[in-house]
Amino acid sequence: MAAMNRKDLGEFLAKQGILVAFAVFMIAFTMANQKFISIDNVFSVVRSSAILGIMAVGVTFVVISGNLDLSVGSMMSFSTIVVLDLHDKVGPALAIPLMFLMTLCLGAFIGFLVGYLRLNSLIVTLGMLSAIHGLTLTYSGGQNMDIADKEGTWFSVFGQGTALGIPVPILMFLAVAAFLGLVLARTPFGRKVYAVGGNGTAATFSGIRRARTVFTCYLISSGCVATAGLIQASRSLGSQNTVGQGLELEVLAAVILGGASLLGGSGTIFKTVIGVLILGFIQNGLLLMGLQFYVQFVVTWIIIILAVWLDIAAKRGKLWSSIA
Amino acid sequence: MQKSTVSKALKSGAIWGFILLELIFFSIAGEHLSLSDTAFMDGENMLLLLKQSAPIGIIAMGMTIVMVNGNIDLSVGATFAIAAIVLLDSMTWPIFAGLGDGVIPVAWLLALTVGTLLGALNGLIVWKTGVDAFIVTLGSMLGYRGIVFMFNGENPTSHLNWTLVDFAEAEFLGFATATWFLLGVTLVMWFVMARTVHGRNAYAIGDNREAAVNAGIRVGPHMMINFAIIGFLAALSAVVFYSEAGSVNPNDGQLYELWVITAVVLGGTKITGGAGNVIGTFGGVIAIQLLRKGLGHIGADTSTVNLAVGLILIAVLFLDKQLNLKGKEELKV
Amino acid sequence: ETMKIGITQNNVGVDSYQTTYEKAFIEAAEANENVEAVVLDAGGDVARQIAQIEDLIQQDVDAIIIWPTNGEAVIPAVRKAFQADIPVIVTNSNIAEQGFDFVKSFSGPDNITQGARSAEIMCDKFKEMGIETEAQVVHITGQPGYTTAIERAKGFEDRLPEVCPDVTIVDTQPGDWNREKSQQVMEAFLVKYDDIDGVYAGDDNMGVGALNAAKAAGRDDIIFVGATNFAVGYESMAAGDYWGSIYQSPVDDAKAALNTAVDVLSGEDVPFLNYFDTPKITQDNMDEFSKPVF
Amino acid sequence: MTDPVLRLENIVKTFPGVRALDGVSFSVMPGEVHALMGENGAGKSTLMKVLGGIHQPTEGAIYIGDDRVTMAGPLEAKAKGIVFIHQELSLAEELSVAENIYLGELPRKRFGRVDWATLTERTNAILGKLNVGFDARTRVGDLSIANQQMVEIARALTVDAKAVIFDEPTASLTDAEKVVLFDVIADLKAGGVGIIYISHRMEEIFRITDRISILRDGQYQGTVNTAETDEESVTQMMIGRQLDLSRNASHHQLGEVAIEVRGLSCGKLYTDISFDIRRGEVVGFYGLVGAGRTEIAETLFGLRRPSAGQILLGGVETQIHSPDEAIAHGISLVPEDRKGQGLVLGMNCRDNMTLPQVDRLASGPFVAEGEEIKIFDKYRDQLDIRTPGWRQKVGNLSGGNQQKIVIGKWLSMHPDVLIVDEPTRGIDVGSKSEIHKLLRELAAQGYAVMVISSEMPEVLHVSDRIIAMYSGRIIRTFRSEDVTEDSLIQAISGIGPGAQATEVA
Ligand SMILES: Nc1ncnc2c1ncn2[C@@H]1O[C@H](COP(=O)(O)OP(=O)(O)OP(=O)(O)O)[C@@H](O)[C@H]1O
Ligand SMILES: Nc1ncnc2c1ncn2[C@@H]1O[C@H](COP(=O)(O)OP(=O)(O)OP(=O)(O)O)[C@@H](O)[C@H]1O
Ligand SMILES: [Mg+2]
Ligand SMILES: [Mg+2]
Repeated sequence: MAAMNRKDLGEFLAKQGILVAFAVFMIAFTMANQKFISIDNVFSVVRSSAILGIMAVGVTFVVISGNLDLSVGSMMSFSTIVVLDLHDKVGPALAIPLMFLMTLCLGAFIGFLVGYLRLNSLIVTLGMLSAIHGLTLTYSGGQNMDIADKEGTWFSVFGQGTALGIPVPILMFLAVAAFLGLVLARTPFGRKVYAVGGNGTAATFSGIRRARTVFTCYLISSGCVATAGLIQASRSLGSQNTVGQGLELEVLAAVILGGASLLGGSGTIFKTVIGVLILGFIQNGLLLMGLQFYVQFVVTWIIIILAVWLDIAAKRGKLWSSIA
Repeated sequence: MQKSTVSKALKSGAIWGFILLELIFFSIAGEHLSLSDTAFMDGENMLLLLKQSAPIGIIAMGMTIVMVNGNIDLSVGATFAIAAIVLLDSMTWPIFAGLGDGVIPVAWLLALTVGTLLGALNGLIVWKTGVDAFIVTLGSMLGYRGIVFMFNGENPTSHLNWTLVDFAEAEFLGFATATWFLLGVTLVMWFVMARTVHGRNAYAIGDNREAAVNAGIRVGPHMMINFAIIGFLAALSAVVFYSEAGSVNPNDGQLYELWVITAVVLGGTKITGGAGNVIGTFGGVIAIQLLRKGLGHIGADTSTVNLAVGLILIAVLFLDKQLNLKGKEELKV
Repeated sequence: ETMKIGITQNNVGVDSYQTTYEKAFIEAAEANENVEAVVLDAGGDVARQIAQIEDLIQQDVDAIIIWPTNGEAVIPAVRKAFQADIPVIVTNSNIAEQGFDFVKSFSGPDNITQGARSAEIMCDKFKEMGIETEAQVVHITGQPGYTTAIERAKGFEDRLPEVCPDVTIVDTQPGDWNREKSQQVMEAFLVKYDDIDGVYAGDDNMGVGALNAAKAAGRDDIIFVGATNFAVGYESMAAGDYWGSIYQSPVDDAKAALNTAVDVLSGEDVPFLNYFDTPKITQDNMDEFSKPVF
Repeated sequence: MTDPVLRLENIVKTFPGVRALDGVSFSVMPGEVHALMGENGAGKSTLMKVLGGIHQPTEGAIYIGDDRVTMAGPLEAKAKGIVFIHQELSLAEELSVAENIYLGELPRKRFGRVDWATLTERTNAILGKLNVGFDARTRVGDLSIANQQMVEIARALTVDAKAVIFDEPTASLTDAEKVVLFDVIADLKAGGVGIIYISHRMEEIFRITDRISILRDGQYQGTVNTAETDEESVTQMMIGRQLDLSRNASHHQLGEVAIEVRGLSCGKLYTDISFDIRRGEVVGFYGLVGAGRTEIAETLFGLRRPSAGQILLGGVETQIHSPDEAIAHGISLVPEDRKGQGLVLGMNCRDNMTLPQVDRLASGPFVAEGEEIKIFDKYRDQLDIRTPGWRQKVGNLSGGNQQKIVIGKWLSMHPDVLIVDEPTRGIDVGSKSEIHKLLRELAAQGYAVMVISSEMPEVLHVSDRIIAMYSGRIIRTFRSEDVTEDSLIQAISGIGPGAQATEVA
């Protein structure tokens, strides 16, 4: 009997290791500071995680398809700067679609290079990280971009508004995650993404257009980046050129924390969302504890490794790896 | 296979052609755009180039073996900073006060030891937990950086020892100290990877880990050694550089991992492991340094530099792809 | 005869102060027909900056201007320039004393004084409000490790107890010169502390980020004081949301650096420490200043 | 009586949800070739992995000589004189042949240097014995699959082995290399080495083995002397029924030409290929390694661009640029490399099987999962695929069952033209005959079937016509009534129909 129970628990942990880890952190932080779990704080964490989260959802597609996207941070800066600039020039109603168009073009360019030309995605997106930053600086002349009339624009609704008492960024995050989660889990396209990432050659031999699939993943990723940029811009109605700098690694950390393999072929949107929330709540929890930022660095390190370790240890049913 | 390694390395990859293109471009463009009276290809300038390639280059040699091994190390920048702090700080420790300049080798040794241990720690975690190296080192990139800040808060750690500076600035046969270290490390790593059993096993593990396990290679300790090597080299790079600079900011070394990886991949090392060599990496390092130097030489502004560096990276990759096309007969997968 | 002046800057593109500085420097150099400028950017990397100094020495420029990424690490490179008889001018943030022998002059703002002045602005406001005996302040610093961030923080934290001994600084976290990061930090502060009377941010970008967080949380009784008055800060001040800052013009900064170099090359006597003034700016006196261009 | 070199007692091995081995015992004598037989998934490879130190047994004991041993790892197994030639290629493609053969035990000089001279010398000596056309320095990735298999086999000769395990060594070898392999085995045997030989090919078993042990569903069925038994009774022990192993005699009614190829060439890979396949017809392609058959199939499937010639489908010239176009034109290809080209190993069985048709299986915007499960169930039953359920990852299936998933995947597409490249590689006799029967049935239903195989019995068994290829060219086409084994062998060795073959019955 006992053995049976342990086996069931083992199987549960194997499937939900990351959720368990999440629950453990939440309880630990709540015990350290009651305010941690207050509705205000939860809203504020999820709201600021929304930007990272939406990007992570997009990057999940790219990672499952067997590629990387390190350009999302500087691409987000680009979207933010562009939409803020266009806001005053052509009005928000036109600025938003124009910004999406421009960001999608960048995504399409990367998708073309990685999907159709089959260039290595790490280097391509590393290159684009730098190139898009240059583009943003050229576009803005290196200046901060600010909306002139901050009080009178409806543009602020995406970042600052609420609907049904819930902040709009959270709603957008949920909507994007739910929609793309369904796309990935249930549609033929989603299936192809897994196949291409799992074994691109076999996918090709099965009649899947690998290049197109990868291309579409980058389009999705850049679409998510544009959405994140929109929220970012709307949240502060002004921005620096470096607003997204360094986010690419945080995004990647969230995706991996969620259990997606860098080799491609595995991962889910739901788990990525959990990964995002873990990162968001760790950061917030440590801040509330008043730890020095560098102690936060160290603790984050330990938590990331513990969480991933727990996850894979549960999957293999053994704590230590079997590497000889 | 051993005799042809060098020539094969030279032939493989577009990197050497690209370096040539860079040299030609910057020489010609420099004539028109640069304010400098000396030519870009000036001998002195090329010697400087080698010296300036050292900080990234020394680490890149370690990254080559780690990546060939099928892993990656994102924490090298932070290890670099920690080693620098140990180097500079330990010279001021009271227990070494009696040593005079004799403290220098002690400080070097301490820094190198710490670097090696930090690398080995990464390796140990990868080995024992089975967590992917990317994640382990992404974590320690953060964690080690946290340790850097713990040393001295946000303040730089400094100790200018002019004896050390003079040593670091010395030149021997025209090459600066840093250049000698870069060349030495390249040679040693070439030897390790091309000639030793450990090096060949690194290829085997990166190429087909299961086959290596089946063949009885002890993959865990092997990978740990390679992480220790890159930790050592990150520390060596710091030791060489900060012997001259004498002060380290807690932010130093940030983004080094990206530059190092870029150099290694440009040099033809496969990201998935199993293929690559230090001679290609050397080319990659030189190519990047040339690019930085050249863009400065022709007076490109920051946004242009960013744009150019990014697009050129992609262009090299594209070029490499075209050169390696097997022709129309190739299977379209 | 033309003067060939090389400059290696800290990290252009990180914020609009540095970008505006670069532009102003280039404009000023172009305006002066006797000057040819080689403009380089170290991208925040000390190794690259040292390489650039070596390159400039190798190119045999007439003078080198350095915006140090690290005030000590560049000293040996500066010594090389000194040994090659190339005068070195330090701009914006100074190098360490050991290097003073090798440089001709420093031109830039006094960041410690700036921090101190911010403390005075805040203290005066508290006194005006009558809360100087119990006020609680949170402090958002710039990117860890940056000289400017360190000096401003030091100036502020040393000066505040002198002028307002009963005001407490309850928490300090970095905002990385980043508006969004600072907004997140402030959000957490607002959850953690029910009573915050003042926020000091290492620059106005971060100050405005914190202000956004406070506004969103409906806490509008907080006094915000920053440094380096950016256009956003100025606007928020005009709107009555943001109390004060330090007026510092990158254009002045750049021009001062170039002029110092030109003066040195023309053989004129220049003072070794060439601080340009960075006055206090608050809602009360902001009409005296034009809106910053960056 | 001599003592066995190696003895296994009551070995049990369980995986989550699977009892792969259930109390297996048998022993190997010195100088004996001991066959291990059983259906796909019977547990043969697992048993050998236990012996080779790759898996630890859940229960049971291993004896070498009289000593009870535990094999903590592959190196230890090797140190104890047990060499394991894997079923799935276990090679590092970027390394040279020599480095692969001595993987894990490269000869050393001082300072940990590789002793290249010794390495090359020893390797070349081994390669000489194997009579292969490449040398120690060749990069393994540049070799054909068959030659890669020879590299694996070469590993058996590197040490003084007490026992050598060959797990389906001939699965990707053609007849020429098999001969070499059998010589190697004979040599080892003469040297007193005990050999465990796993294969699904009856003719090999009866040609080279001394005793046969049989597994069924992880359980030991018994051991028989090869000389005292026959195919039928072995098959009976393996699967519990009898099989029809005759050559193809029946012909179906042929319909119109489904696919025709005229003067097709692709660079140096193959030249001037012309043939047609009618509905209801099975055409076998037989040839040596590198004859270019696979490349023709890949061209028809849109994976290669022909440099000359035409492809006509139903009489209409058609350009096929990609596999999805090929599929749309009713062509299916069961590729030869199941791990690399056939399957996404990390995906479950069902998803692998329905992969080419996910777009068609949509209900609304989503994949119709119920529909998929139906398809999976149908082919699992039809092909007798052993798996705990559709959720199982394909990577955890036995080699033969993996192959069946690939076949099921393409059968479920109901193609007009079905191309199968080495369809029964690694498949047990029972399923093999099922697949052969299936291919015949498909033809009867009006499919045009192209079978590429390196196994002569297979070609003879299923084909209505046989096309013999040599070095990228079609040498001769036989009708199944006319073909003799000799004329076929001559044709694939490049000897045309003009030369007179000596008839030996
Ligand atoms: N790592 C594993 N995890 C789960 N199940 C496994 C694993 N390895 C093998 N099995 C299962 O064990 C059983 C025996 O597999 P094995 O590979 O030994 O068969 P086999 O006799 O070699 O078959 P074949 O002739 O097809 O190669 C199969 O049902 C297989 O699915
Ligand atoms: N002797 C050889 N040495 C090395 N590589 C070879 C040799 N012969 C062929 N190849 C390579 O192998 C490929 C063709 O081999 P392959 O064995 O797949 O052809 P095939 O006619 O389909 O034979 P089979 O189906 O029996 O494997 C070609 O791409 C060629 O590069
Ligand atoms: Mg098997
Ligand atoms: Mg073939």
